[in-house]
Amino acid sequence: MVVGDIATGTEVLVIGAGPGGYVAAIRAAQQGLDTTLVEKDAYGGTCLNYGCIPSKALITSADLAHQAGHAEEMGIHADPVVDMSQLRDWKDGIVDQLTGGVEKLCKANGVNLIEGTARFKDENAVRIAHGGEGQGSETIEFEHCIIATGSRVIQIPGFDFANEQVWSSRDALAAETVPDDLVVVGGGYIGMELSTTFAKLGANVTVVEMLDDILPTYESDVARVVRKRAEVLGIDMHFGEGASGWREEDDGIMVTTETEDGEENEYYADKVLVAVGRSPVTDTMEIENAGVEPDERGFIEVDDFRRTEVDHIYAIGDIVEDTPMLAHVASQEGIVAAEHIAGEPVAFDSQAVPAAVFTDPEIGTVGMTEEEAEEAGFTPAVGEMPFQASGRALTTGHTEGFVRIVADEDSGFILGAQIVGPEASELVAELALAIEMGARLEDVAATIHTHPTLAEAVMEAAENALGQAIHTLNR
Amino acid sequence: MVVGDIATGTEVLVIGAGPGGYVAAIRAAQQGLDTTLVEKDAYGGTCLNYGCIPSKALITSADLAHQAGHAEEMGIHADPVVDMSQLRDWKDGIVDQLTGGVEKLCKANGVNLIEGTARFKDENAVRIAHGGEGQGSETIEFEHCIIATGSRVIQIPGFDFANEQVWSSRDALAAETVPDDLVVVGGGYIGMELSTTFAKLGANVTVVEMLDDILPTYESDVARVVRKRAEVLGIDMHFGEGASGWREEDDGIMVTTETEDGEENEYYADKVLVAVGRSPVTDTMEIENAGVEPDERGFIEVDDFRRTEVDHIYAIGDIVEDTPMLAHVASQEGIVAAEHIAGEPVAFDSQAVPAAVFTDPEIGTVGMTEEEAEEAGFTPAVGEMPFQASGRALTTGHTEGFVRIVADEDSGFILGAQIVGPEASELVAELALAIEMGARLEDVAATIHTHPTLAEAVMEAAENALGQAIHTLNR
Amino acid sequence: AESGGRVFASPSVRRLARELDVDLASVDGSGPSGRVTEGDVRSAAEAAEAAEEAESSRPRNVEINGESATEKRD
Ligand SMILES: Cc1cc2nc3c(=O)[nH]c(=O)nc-3n(C[C@H](O)[C@H](O)[C@H](O)COP(=O)(O)OP(=O)(O)OC[C@H]3O[C@@H](n4cnc5c(N)ncnc54)[C@H](O)[C@@H]3O)c2cc1C
Ligand SMILES: Cc1cc2nc3c(=O)[nH]c(=O)nc-3n(C[C@H](O)[C@H](O)[C@H](O)COP(=O)(O)OP(=O)(O)OC[C@H]3O[C@@H](n4cnc5c(N)ncnc54)[C@H](O)[C@@H]3O)c2cc1C
Repeated sequence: MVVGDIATGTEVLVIGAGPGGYVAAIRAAQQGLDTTLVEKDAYGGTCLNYGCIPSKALITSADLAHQAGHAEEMGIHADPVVDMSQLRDWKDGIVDQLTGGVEKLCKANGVNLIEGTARFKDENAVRIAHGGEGQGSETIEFEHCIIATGSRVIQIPGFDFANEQVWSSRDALAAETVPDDLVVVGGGYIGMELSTTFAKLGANVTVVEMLDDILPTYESDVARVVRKRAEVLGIDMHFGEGASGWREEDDGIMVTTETEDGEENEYYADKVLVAVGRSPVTDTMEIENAGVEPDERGFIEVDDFRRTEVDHIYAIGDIVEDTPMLAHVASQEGIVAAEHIAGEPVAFDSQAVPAAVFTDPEIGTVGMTEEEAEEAGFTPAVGEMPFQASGRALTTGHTEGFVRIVADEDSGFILGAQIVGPEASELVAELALAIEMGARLEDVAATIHTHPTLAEAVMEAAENALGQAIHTLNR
Repeated sequence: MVVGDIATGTEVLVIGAGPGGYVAAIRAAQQGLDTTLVEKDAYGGTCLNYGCIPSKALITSADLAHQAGHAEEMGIHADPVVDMSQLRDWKDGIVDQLTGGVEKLCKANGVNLIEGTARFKDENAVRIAHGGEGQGSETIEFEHCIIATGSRVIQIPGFDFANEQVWSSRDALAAETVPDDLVVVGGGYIGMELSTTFAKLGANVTVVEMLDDILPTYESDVARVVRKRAEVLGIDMHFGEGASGWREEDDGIMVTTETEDGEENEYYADKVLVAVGRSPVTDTMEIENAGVEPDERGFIEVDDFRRTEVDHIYAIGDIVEDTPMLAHVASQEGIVAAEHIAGEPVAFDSQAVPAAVFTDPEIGTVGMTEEEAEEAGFTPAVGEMPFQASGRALTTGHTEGFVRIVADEDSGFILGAQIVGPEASELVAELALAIEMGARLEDVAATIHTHPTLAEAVMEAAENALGQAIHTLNR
Repeated sequence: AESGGRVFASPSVRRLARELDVDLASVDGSGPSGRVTEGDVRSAAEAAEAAEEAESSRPRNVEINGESATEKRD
């Protein structure tokens, strides 16, 4: 045993302080369990430091400046200039405030905090290597462990993030200046959020996507609304092309792509952002010593209580097989794991996992699409309300998109919703609750919705599905 | 009988095409009833033409320009100028689109439209006087009538709206220029929405309110958030003063006020906006001929189905006693009346009537306050989440305010919510559904809310009431 | 209580079912369209408990004086 390696014990050890881990730790402590949280980098994990939060801060500023500069129609004349260093300070200040808050909340709830990298010794102990050289390590013995080590960005051959011209999403969020020309590899949600942001900040953005549309996990009429708007924003999108490499040019770089048929294309840029996905971090903590075996892609299989094959070891968040890699899923899984350890009658049984994309306009979805409902054996009743017919949408100047609700024809139970349009990320909350509660179309239609709001469109979509909409023609 | 006065019959006659009347007419027609809608002025009533819609259009533009001009913190440098005539065109275009839409929707659903002023002949017929001189009139006999004649602005002694210096809300919304100095009489929601708008458009705004706070129908800590922000916007508020008169000055006008103790004050202005409330329009249609008698203030008493004392005559919207004068209440009452006539098992039994104020920040409330819950015999469990602790709020730059949820301690049933802060008008929708569904704190807390959204604050407030919030310290 | 292979019940009712060890899928929902309510879960739990009690208090099928004793039923 090296100097400083004293074994201490804890009822619950949580590894990783992202939105999965810190929430799990706080809830475990709230349940009266002696809880220790170990983090090697920064409280709040990917989400608060390099993901959700900094991206949304940049999106807000870019969007406000862009909107104000393009609102002649509503009488506004302005030529906004964005000072990137001020914007970065603002964004960093928010991150600091939130990560500081996480630390405080952990302490206030009685969570023991340890900085360092955890590696399993066996199925009841980890060794934690502290930060820098010679800072030693310690052993923690645990009764229960919750692994919440999150994910890392996927690197593709030929695009090494070590090069300053090659950006990961994290690099993009820390950008000191706006590149004149930016190539974005990958038209998924992170790629599209950042493309939109940099386009609004003034970059010429080219998106290269292997599949035949952006946002391939969404229905094509949903993705279409975002694609059309991206075109208006001047984003140049190329489908069916994979990035094959890049080389330095006089003044910048040339990114090369290849189609399936071997046709090559070249795009000039200052930076290339590679956003093709994320993979779970399960290969750096000697997890095999604990007897837990990730699948070939690195994900960990869990049961309804987020237990791994080793009963007292739980896994949550981005490392979990089958649930989407989203912060709020990580947090919910953290709550389930913590409460299950405490003996509460809990399970991860959410009927409705909402997801949002903060593009322009936003996307918010929850539950089943029409197709999924059919596959599950329902006869779907579908209702829509275009924002074009919403008084509130008109008065905000944002009228693209629609609310769609999918329900079961026979029972009326709401099964899912797809929203693309202004505040879609917020509007989806009501429908998530509706699904969890077992609400029927009638319930949403009979609930008074404030006028004039975008949320009225949710009510209208429900009425449309019932064939009794007031503000749209019924199908 | 004058020329052109031919009596026709209809199953349902609806008087007034505001959000009460047009919705009632469309729903009645959807139920297969032969329906006639008569309107003397403009489709959409006060709401679409002189109320909700034009006010929200002005608010959006004023807010966007103001925000962009005050966002140095997030790196935005801009000096937006608002061209009022362009803004008016935009606003008028929206109104035209929506009122045109109402007309089209009525026709598409088979509603007969008549332009003219209805007066009761007896309890089964109205005479309708058509528009201009010599356009004649006609008599309509009805089996059922739904009165939806709405409200008009209240005029106070000494302030005649015929003077161009004295503005009603309608005049303010049609303003051709922004006055340098504006006195607003009345700190209710219409007064405060317009004060905020004109302050953001560059006017020096003084609010004079008889009571001791703005927004007196809201809890003081809710109103306080708006008042503090109004102060930052430079709005000068004076409480305990009633407007007593005004006189012309060299270049403008001088508005005089009086306190209860008889102390006088004077405020210089270009215009004075009087926004002290609205009163029902029930005195111009010879309603007594139908046997319906309004109360001394002009409101009409109705039952659960919105029937007046005369069984086949219904009243809905702003003219109804006891329900708030709001567009969405008018619409819901219209639906209830129409379906009741059609024999549907309907009633106005909403547990939760949401209301919003589009100030900066917004207010959204629904159901009971803590005090009301106590008065109703519940033991309230109350939870709060300040937006200051919301990651999404931080990234939007709007962190004032909070979400408060009031529930019944024993059962956990949610009884009400008060939200003041960004998008409060939208966020309240989830809680209205929660109340209507009989959801418990636990249900809202267990529903996954997308990260990062403002709606997470709703979930956090529910968790806070349960003593298990993650992002706030629990009481 | 199932529609398309899914039980409709609120999160608090689902939690209660776990707490009382009730299999939601086997409960007949009395709510709208068969939604399972708190009351349904409690009744199911009571019924299960009663059945269990009956099971444990049921007299064995013993021979008394050469005659087979009848089952006790409520
Ligand atoms: C640009 C971008 C934008 C995004 N936007 C959104 C969004 O808007 N909404 C959304 O829901 N999701 C978003 N995400 C995804 C979201 O960030 C993740 O789903 C979420 O962070 C997963 O949480 P987690 O707790 O599982 O892991 P993480 O947040 O990745 O946290 C894991 C933590 O574990 C630590 N760790 C790892 N190994 C060890 C070890 N051995 N010892 C000690 N500590 C260790 C890491 O340092 C890290 O802090 C975004 C992601 C990116 C990259
Ligand atoms: C500035 C302002 C802002 C507002 N903002 C909001 C808001 O944000 N949200 C909200 O919910 N509410 C708001 N309101 C209130 C809202 O406008 C009213 O509650 C709503 O319009 C009431 O609807 P109604 O159908 O009862 O009456 P109205 O909309 O007033 O419609 C009545 C109609 O009847 C017609 N009529 C009257 N008498 C006759 C007759 N004898 N014959 C034929 N036609 C007749 C009138 O011409 C009118 O068109 C606002 C009001 C104002 C003034």
